[in-house]
Amino acid sequence: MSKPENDSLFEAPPIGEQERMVEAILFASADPVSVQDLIGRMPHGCDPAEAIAYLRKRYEGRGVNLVKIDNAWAIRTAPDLGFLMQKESVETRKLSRAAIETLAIIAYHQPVTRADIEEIRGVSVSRGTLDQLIELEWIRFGRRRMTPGRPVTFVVTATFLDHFGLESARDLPGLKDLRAAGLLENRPPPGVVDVPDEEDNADGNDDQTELFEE
Amino acid sequence: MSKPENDSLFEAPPIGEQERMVEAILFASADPVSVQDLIGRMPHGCDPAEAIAYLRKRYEGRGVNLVKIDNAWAIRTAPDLGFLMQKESVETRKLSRAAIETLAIIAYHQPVTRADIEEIRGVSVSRGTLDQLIELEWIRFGRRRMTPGRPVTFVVTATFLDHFGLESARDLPGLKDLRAAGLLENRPPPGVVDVPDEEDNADGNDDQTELFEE
Amino acid sequence: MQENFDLSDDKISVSDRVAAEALIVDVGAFEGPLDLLLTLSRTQKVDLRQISILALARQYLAFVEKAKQLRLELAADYLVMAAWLAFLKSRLLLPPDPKEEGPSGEELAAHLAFQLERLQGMRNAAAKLMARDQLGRDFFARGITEDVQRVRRVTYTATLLDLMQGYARIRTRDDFRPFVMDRQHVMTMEQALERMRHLIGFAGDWTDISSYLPEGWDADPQRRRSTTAATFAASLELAKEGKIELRQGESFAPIEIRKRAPRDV
Repeated sequence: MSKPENDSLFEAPPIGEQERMVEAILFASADPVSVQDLIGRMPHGCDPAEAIAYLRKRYEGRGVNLVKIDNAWAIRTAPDLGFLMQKESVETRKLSRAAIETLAIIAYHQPVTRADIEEIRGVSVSRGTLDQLIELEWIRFGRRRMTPGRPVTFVVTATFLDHFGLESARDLPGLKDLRAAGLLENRPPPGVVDVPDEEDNADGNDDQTELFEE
Repeated sequence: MSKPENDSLFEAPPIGEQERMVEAILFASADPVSVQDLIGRMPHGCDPAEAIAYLRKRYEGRGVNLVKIDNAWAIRTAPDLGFLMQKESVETRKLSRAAIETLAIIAYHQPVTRADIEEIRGVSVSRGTLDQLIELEWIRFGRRRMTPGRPVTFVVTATFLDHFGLESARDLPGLKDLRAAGLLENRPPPGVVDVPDEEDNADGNDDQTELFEE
Repeated sequence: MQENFDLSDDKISVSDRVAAEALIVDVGAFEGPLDLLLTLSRTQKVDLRQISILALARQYLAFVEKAKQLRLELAADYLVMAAWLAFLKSRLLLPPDPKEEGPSGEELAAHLAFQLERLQGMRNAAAKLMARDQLGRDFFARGITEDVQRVRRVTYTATLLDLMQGYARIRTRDDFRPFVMDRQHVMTMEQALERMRHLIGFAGDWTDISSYLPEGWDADPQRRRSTTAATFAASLELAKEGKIELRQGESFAPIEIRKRAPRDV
């Protein structure tokens, strides 16, 4: 059996060793690390996903836990021990009621346009509100909606998920109930013709025309 | 039986629980923590020294270890895994203003020639700026423009879209969006048409042709 | 909703009226008419899905009426909502006119009920969200992030915000871009000066300044004017430096220059 010259000259390290590596990398970083990043940093042939599964089990019930955020992993202290951490906690800027509601609307209805937010809250969105949420890196611009005017949309970020300990936007509290109650539907006022989002129908040519008309 | 007012009303938590507490505190602290500090932060009656002994044993041979520094304790990467930490030390610097503006012009106007960029920015574009953006893999050469001299054009890459969390260059917000989000202070003088939201269509067609030729 | 249609104004209890009036003091605290309607709806003490929109419309109209009596300035959107609710009220009370176009009173009322329920739903969701354990408050990230090895690979980064602001900067600068002259048809004094410094060395005697004008610049009037002015200004500059002398026989006579002997300097 001939051995190639590159990394694969060496076998991937045993899974136990891979687990140690993932452990070291996740401990060293304050931000979530994606599986892709792990693959890039670990020796050739490693399977971080499997190592993560073991490691997650190992930290179950411990003082720190492995948590998943989007497609990335991080180690976070167990929430029940927060009372020990006053020393570590950073005073976060108090968000206004408008900002909190706007954030919730974006999270539960995303992607949403500014007009959607105003329709739901019944008031206009003040300049500073979106600005503040963008600055916190909790929301970002999503793709434009394919309706007249091509309005930009807003979506929540991985930083938002990390902050609220959510694995994905699907895990938002009460999401199912809201959906079941039909409260997340885009229901136009009676007598107004709903303009459907043509997103899926738009073919490549249209997209490009739109791109350059901007 | 009279109840004392302080914590000693409660028994000290079981040692396993104390171990969790020490683990969480050492994990979250920015500096090594002394036993004295631990006693101060944990519930009355705890014996952090004992918990540390257990915890240290638990981390033996793991990817991170409990280490004593002076008289204090910290969790540190196992010495043999230091090689995994290279990525942590990559230094990121903000892109220069010239580079950001150049990149923005390419993103909003692609495909553009160097002369186009200079025309829009009003100053010459240094070779280094374009080289830097190419090296970052944020821009690449597009096809040559069918004008005298057949100048080479620049376009943004998939890496660029990925970095900025965009699905397509069309998702770049326009000036109106920026202003609406409060991200843009200066307003154009009255009577001046808001610029990039609806760029003239004639240009759009030209650009589009070139895009399709790629 | 049918059972509510026979409610007349006096069926709203006194306590509800008092409650509604108390709201007026706080009018500034509401985030618009929808917020106020939601607050008013609480006095009905029912599930939002069973709410009587007719009763709610009356409560709101009573609120606006009271505000008027107290001479409170209500923002325009409150008055728009009042007008709309008055219209809705009439639609709900009158039997439907089959000839009438547009959505029925029930449809409009149902939509308003939906809006209220949705706003309440989002408020509940917001409260649940904020009640969650939060990073940096209830659970924590690593305190010591390690960067043991100093591999100084420099990479550059920028945010979307940087990019957009950079672009906005350029585009808004366009709006204010100062008048830029067409360089092709303009000779600057510096250019003329440069040219004359070379030529003056060969000029021993008085020479008409116009002979210093560069070739090819005299055909186009715009270029001729520019180069004449530049050459004249450059001559003055050279005279000031003591390099040349200037003379003019009379008004509108040719201006002549000659090199000044070095010993005179």
